[in-house]
Amino acid sequence: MAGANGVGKTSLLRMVCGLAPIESGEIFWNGTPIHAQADAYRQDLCYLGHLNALQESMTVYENLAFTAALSGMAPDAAQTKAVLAQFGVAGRDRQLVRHLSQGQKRRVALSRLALSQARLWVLDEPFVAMDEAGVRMLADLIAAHLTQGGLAVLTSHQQVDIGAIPAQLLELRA
Amino acid sequence: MNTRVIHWFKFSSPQNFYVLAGRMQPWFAALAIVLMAVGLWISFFVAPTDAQQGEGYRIIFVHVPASQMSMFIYLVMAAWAGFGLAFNTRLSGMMASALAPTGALFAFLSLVTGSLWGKPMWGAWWVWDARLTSELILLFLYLGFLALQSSIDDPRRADKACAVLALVGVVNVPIIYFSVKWWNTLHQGASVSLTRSPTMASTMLAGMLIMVIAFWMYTIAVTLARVRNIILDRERHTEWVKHAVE
Amino acid sequence: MKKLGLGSVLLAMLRREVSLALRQKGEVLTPLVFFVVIASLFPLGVGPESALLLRMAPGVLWVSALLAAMLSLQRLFATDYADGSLEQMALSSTPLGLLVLAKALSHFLLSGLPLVLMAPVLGLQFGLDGRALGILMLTLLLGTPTLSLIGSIGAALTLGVRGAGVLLSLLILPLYIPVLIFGAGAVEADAAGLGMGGHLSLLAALLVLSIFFAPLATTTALRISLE
Amino acid sequence: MQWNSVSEFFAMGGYAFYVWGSFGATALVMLIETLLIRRQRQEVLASLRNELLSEGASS
Repeated sequence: MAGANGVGKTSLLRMVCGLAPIESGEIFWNGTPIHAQADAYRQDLCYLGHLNALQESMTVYENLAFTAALSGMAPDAAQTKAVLAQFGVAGRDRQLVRHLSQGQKRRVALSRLALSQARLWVLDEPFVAMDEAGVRMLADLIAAHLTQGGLAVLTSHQQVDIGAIPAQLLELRA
Repeated sequence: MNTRVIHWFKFSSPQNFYVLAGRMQPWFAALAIVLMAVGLWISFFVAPTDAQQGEGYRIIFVHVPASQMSMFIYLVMAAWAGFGLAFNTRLSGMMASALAPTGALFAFLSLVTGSLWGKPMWGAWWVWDARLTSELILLFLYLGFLALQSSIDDPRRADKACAVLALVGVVNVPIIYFSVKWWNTLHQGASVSLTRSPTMASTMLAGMLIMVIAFWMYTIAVTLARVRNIILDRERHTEWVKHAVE
Repeated sequence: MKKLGLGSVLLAMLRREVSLALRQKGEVLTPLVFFVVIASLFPLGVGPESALLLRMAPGVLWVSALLAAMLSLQRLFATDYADGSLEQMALSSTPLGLLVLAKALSHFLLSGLPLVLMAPVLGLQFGLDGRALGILMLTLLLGTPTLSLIGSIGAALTLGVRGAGVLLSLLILPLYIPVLIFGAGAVEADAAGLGMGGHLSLLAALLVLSIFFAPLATTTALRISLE
Repeated sequence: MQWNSVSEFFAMGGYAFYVWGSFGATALVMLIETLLIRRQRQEVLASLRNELLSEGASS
């Protein structure tokens, strides 16, 4: 999903999540409107917005374990370590989030995707503040998610190649 | 039957309601003035002097309607708010916020007239009587509503947040009233009440009733006028408002 | 990956809240100190006459506890709102109402319970006897969870709003009145030999009511704030 | 009618201040509210006209 700043990309994503009210129209998931099956829909959903949802005075592991717990999951320490290494923040799991740089925080936030079992990913500007290797890795992760039958809705300012998987570009204009 | 349903929903759009309110408002205003004139005539020239309270009892002709309105308006406001939350209609929030200032004013008037009555009857401007105290708390609830309304910039969000507050308030009002009554009887026992005159002449009752209806008409007229302002302000970017102004 | 039951999810929420608060010790201590200071101001204001203080004690201690419990309310959702955690909670598969309940419980544990434990010390300053102190603690124990629950509605309504602190107190304090009346009333009624059973059961009824209704109102308010 | 003279009517059996105070306060509040709503309406209309004028100038 692309479009100029302020055209309503974030608002649309928030509507897809069911956070923002919809003026007119309806959003369906598995053939049912999302507001009619809110709890089931949320089980399938993983949303990462502009905000990282990380508490500064908790460690990286505590943060990840907490958000996983919210969707009823309990990742063990080894698994978290491996995912963090994959995202280029290896060995930081016992550090307080406060001591990480902006880029590292973003990576920690995105590493939730690898820990989540949701089928629908809704990502707001996931490639921002990532270096080239990070973009590559994230694109591969999304590609893998799609080949496993998952679905990803994301906004981006840049064209990112996610391989041979068919993608739809929706361009919003004012 | 079906056409009637459509008819009503037509008026729930702000644009149509603006026109409808404009047409109805003068009638309610006129009714309010006429009824108030009749009510005042009865209160001063027809209703006899009270045996116990002398001429001082005449305060009930404004006190009772004001207190009743302050309570009813809160209920009506909460009903609009609940309707707005349930069906997500824009007009409901506007109606609730148009009612709130009038409700607060009536609560205030009820306190002022209550203490003007209390000074000669109880010998004090303020007594922690169950009714007066509940009325004071009701005023606090109104002020909270108005404060929340004015501190949220996005009107749609303000309407919804205020709707939640109004509903929480309406659940609490009976609890508060009951607890204040309990507290009052525990601490001082019942005192002479402004409204519980044992020998209320029928003309007194009639006068009070007419004043109550007059206050209703006043409230409706004022609310319709205010909601028209709110509609114009909120819908300022729509075509029909631009036409209406020209 | 292990699956968690609803109970463990709520426990995780509770543990997070408590450990976060304990890492910022001021959050627990400030309301407590505030409670002590407010309660100590009253004798300075009305004079040290012991009969008067004894009569005022339940009311003064209850009002002080009420104000102290309100101090930390504003932060109940504010940091989670600012960093996006609240969005994650609202979008998680755990019902938001239960998460709110866990939040309110943590607020009680961190600001209500310390007040309950501190109250007898202050009660002694006002000359309350052992029995009255016990009843005071009991009413606070029954009443402060209700304060946290009702308070959570106000905290959710004032999220990200101008002047949230003062506004919160304006919205919430009138709703606190029944708790105050029955809480302080129980101690007075017992001192007057009237029996306090009625007060205590009404306090418990308020608690049950707010357990059912407050999370409903709070989740609605939170979703409105997140729009 | 129970009033023998105008002055007796205004004296209200000694309760003049309280009775007239109550009715006066009510009348005053109603008058002020009406005036405030009228002013609010004029302000909204004025700001709408301003907006229209500036739009007309820019387009």
